[in-house]
Amino acid sequence: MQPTMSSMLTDAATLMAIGMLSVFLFLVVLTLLVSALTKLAPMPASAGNEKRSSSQGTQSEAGQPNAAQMAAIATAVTQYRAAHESPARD
Amino acid sequence: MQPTMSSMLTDAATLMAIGMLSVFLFLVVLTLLVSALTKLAPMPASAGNEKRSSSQGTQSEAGQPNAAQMAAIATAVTQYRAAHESPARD
Amino acid sequence: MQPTMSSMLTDAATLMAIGMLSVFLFLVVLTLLVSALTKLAPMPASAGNEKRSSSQGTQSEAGQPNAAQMAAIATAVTQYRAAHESPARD
Amino acid sequence: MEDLRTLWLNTGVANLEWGMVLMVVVGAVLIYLAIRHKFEPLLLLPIGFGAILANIPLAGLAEPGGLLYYIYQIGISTGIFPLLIFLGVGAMTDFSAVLANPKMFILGAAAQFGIFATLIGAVALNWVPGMEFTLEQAAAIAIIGGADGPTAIYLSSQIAPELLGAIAVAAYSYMALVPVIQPPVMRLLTSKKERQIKMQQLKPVSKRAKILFPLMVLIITAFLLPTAAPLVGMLCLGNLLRESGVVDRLSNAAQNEIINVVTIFLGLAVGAQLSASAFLNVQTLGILLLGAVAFVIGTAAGVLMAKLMNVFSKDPINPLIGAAGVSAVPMSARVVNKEGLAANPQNFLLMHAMGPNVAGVLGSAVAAGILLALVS
Amino acid sequence: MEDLRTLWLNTGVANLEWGMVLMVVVGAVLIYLAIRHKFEPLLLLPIGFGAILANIPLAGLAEPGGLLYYIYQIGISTGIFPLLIFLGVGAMTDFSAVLANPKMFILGAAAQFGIFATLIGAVALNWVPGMEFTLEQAAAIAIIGGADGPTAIYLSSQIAPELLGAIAVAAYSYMALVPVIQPPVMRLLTSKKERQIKMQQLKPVSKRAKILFPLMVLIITAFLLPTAAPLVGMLCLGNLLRESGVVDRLSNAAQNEIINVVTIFLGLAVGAQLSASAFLNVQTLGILLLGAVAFVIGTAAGVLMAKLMNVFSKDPINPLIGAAGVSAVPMSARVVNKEGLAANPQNFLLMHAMGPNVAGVLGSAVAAGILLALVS
Amino acid sequence: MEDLRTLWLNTGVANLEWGMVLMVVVGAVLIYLAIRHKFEPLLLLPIGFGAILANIPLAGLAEPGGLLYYIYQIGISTGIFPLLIFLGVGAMTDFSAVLANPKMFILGAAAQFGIFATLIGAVALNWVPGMEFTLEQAAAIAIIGGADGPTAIYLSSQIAPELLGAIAVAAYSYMALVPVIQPPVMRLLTSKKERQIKMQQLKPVSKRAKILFPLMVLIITAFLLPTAAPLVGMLCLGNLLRESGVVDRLSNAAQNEIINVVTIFLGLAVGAQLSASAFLNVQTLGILLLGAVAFVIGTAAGVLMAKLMNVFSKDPINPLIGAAGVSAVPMSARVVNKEGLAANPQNFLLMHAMGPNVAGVLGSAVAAGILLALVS
Ligand code: NA
Ligand code: NA
Ligand code: NA
Repeated sequence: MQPTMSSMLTDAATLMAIGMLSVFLFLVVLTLLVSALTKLAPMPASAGNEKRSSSQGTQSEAGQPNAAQMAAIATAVTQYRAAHESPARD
Repeated sequence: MQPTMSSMLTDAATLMAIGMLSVFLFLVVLTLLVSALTKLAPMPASAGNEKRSSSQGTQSEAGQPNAAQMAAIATAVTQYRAAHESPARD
Repeated sequence: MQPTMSSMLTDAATLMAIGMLSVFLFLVVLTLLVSALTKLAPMPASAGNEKRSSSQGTQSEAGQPNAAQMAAIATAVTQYRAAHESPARD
Repeated sequence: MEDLRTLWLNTGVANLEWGMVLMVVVGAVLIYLAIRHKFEPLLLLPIGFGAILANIPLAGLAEPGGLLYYIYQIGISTGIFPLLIFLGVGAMTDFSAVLANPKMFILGAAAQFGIFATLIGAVALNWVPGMEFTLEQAAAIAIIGGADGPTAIYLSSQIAPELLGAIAVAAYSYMALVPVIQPPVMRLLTSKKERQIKMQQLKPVSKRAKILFPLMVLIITAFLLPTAAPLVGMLCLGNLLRESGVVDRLSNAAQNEIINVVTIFLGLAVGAQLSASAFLNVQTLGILLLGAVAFVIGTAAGVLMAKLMNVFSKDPINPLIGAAGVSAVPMSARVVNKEGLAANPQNFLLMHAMGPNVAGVLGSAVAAGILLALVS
Repeated sequence: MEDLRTLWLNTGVANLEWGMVLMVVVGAVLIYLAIRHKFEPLLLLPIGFGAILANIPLAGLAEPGGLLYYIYQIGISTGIFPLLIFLGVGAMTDFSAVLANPKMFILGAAAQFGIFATLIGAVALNWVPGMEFTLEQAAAIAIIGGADGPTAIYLSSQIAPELLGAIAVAAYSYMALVPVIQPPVMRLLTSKKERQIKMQQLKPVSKRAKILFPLMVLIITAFLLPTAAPLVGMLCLGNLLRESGVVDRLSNAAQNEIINVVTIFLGLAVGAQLSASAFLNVQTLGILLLGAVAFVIGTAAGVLMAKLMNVFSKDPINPLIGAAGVSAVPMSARVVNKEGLAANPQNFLLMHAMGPNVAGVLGSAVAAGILLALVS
Repeated sequence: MEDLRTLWLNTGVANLEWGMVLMVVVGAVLIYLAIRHKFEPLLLLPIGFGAILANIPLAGLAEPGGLLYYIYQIGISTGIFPLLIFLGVGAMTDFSAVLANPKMFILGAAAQFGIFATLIGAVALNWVPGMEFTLEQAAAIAIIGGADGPTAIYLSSQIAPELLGAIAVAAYSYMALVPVIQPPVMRLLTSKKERQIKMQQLKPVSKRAKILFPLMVLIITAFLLPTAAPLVGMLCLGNLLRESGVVDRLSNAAQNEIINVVTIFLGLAVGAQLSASAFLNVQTLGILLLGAVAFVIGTAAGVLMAKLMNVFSKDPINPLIGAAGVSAVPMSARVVNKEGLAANPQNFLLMHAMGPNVAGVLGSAVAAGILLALVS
């Protein structure tokens, strides 16, 4: 039952060869398909803007914040997170 | 063991009759009891205010925000949500 | 099989004696070790500041907010929490 | 060489069966509908993905020892997952609209006619060669007319688990198609004048009434229809967590953590039931057909009952709101609102339609209880 | 006709038993206390609801195959749920107050006298005709005096599961009644002058000490009392997640997702143990009586030990804070604070009382370990 | 007296074995590394704590009926926990970097050479007296080279559960040591000029490509390597939840609730495998040695492949980014960035290194699938 040392080494070597081959095969196929994919589904010119405006549309009508507001916001979020993370037994 | 077609249809028809009757019975009973309930537990005049003030009491002493603050707040929440939703592997 | 009343009472009394002894033993050992611990790991003078500055470093470059901003922030967080807690079926 | 052969025998290509390929396509279509057309994406995306995973040859994800098998055994066979979804639904549902106007419960009852009429239809389909439904199966199919996903999954898992996949897919698909299925029926059965009827503003409801309501529903269920107690009980518990105001932590857990996590697993496990042998047959066609019929009949029954009530009611009732009695919360209430605005741009029916809408959730849970009592 | 009869036989009315009705009333009372009087609502509301669900005739929610049965088997029989609650409690507890003044551990030990005295009381109740408690049952009842819900549920599930429902109800009820039970005992045993004693401000504790503390407790437990290791271990793990500062994600999960979700299920499953045969008997009266006695004795022992320590201590100790040793975090610390302010409007004892309070959590877990070792 | 003796027999001191003490020390060291040196604290802290809990004498936490036993049986034996972690990892991973430059997949493949070379090494170690590894064990050890914790735990739980504890500890420790292990290898194999190479800015990737990518990976896996379908499938599901944009609730649940809760339990259960008999032996030394070798070889293979690709590529490729192919997301990408900046203060390689980095996650899951197919 117990395999000999040399047969195990042969098994391991075969495994290495087949394994690396398969990994490369798999990821090369993936490379080709992803290349095709990114060509078939290219980046629309306005995608970046579209995303931003859609998130604005669903969440806020407030427009772009000015610098002062931005500072307040950053602090608010920081504070909120700090408060959120400091646990209190209730 | 296998029921005949016509006996199954009779079963189904009986089921429909009893089923609809029961559904109506259940929901009519509910209608009557809810009518009684809403009469026995009427809306107190000041309930809305009470709720608002209690939530103020537990959460903030800051009073009502003005329009400028509101804009900052809306943006802050938007930003926070966006940040919260854009996941980062840590 | 059924123990007699008096033997059960003796058992319970023994249990009380041993139990209270053990509880005290455990917590006295803990008292001594904690006393040693707090002496071996004393409070560093600057620990409070260190903590604050590190959280600043990772979370915000915005500096300390002024009073007006603080008001806006408090309200923002209150509003955010209220929105977060008022559940909406989506 | 031996190893290469083993590897080849371990590829999907070497073990491909057409049924599996077709089911992967079915899964992909569900995912497409979920993402592109926003067909109930919270459920149909995991269901579609589960269908693909379960049909990967050799992977054995849906067989004993596989992830989807465990999830199914733990959460679906036992009925636990649909009940937890109901807990979350209860915690997310505001019953104010129906408490302010309790007559709306009647509309939630009428729309369940879609369920029971479909039951007869399913039995009648036995005349069609190749289609054969037992009474249990017919009942499980009929519940699609309740327009309530977890109710359909729960009932189906208890009395006809072999049809679970097809029934769940049909239920969620038609719920997504409510804006397509209901309007023609609504317009056919109402005149423009009826659709223009404005309804009186709803009175506010006291906090105490909102707290006592779920307890009252639970007690009525205990007295009248205990077989509906699991579904109705979890709905009421969720609603009590919400309305009591003293356990916000638990209410939020039910509305968020529990329902989100369970939704992923429920979807995957339901999708894993979509094997070729269970889905690619003539029965599935029957289920899809009957599901559509059920929605149409339920909508019609709701509208007609609203017309009848309008005759006798002191306050005017717009018959459109009867359509919301099928539930499909909040989709059908939105459809009603849209149709109302189409007839009269000042006629906002949304809040009025929410009454029959949430009543319909209770109505179909009650109908499921009746079917459980009489059929199984 | 046959169907109508089947339906009738499937109603709750046709299967009503008086015991069930009474248990539904018990459940409703618990819910009332939870919502109206805010009696530990996070637990008593689900427990009350579980009691109602379990006593709906025919629904079988607490029988094999039912939701509450599964939850009980998975989470309570195994002890998993109370241990997960302890994980969350550990993550929510700040031990600074007791680390700053380690003598407070002694007060947390003294208050456990309530547990062991009640053990004798429970055995003595065997003299009362109709009341019979084994030593295991007596120990499970006695732990109510620990004023710690999950500890009581854990111990009871391991050595006297047949009393679990009544013990859990008594434990949480008396924890809610701490502001009623404790003040008279505290006033009886202290003079006004003693209650006016001001204590020295606590020193801050280093982060390193806070991190090492849970590990030290774990090691002591491993050496001295391994049977307490599950409870104490999970408490320490939660606290280490909290204090380590490097795994905030996990600490938050323990404090929120895990504890909230488990609380709902734990409450339901505990409530499902409230069947008429298990609850409506003279034993329950004994348990309620003994529970109140346990709280009184525990409070008295804590206060008296504080008086004793005040005699020998260099720094003054206000005897009131001994009462917080029963745990019931943070309720009894608040009661102490209120009594202190009543004696001297400038005397804020809250932080000083938090020491014995969190020490009491450890103390009762240790007591539970001793009972497990000696009784089971 | 009898009771005192019982209590003494129930202390840990009376039942102490040296192996247990040593394993408690091992657990404490892991916790120290996690807290003090931030060695993968999310995993190593619970693993260390689990090791201590499991080695408390008499407590039986890792034996049948104990908490850690249940968690192991439910989550690790079944493979459920590592798969749920992969779901969360998928939902947290942005594949844009590799989609923008698909050649990076090749680097993710090359770095897996560390796995297969280590496999031979593990078998060769059988020459060392006292060390004996079966082919299954060798494969489970080799996967440490994948630098991916959940993959290692999953594979090990399926083919060599007796080594699970040591393998998990080695995998996470070396992932934490990436900033120590990789830089010397990277510098040895590259010239300063190569390290200074600037790469072209990545193009943005369309939303549609991001949505189709996980589905494409799933289909390729189904066709070519179904044994990798559980791991790759859950990764793809998580990523689809993330990118679809229609199920944010579910994506957030996968990234937060699910992964946080599972991480606590996974860590505890893995730690509970660290018993003295399983960990304190010469095999563990071999595993630790082989793990380090695997990381070195994987890093070297990635860098050399990048050099080779740079020869043939139109656009310049900085060989440093090949090192990120071992995965260890995002640690090794950060190491690459740091080395790049050391060579040229204007050379920001972070985004370029993220490509091979996330490709490496897929690569090691594929390697695990191959080992499952050929070895088990
Ligand atoms: Na419905
Ligand atoms: Na206590
Ligand atoms: Na990898």
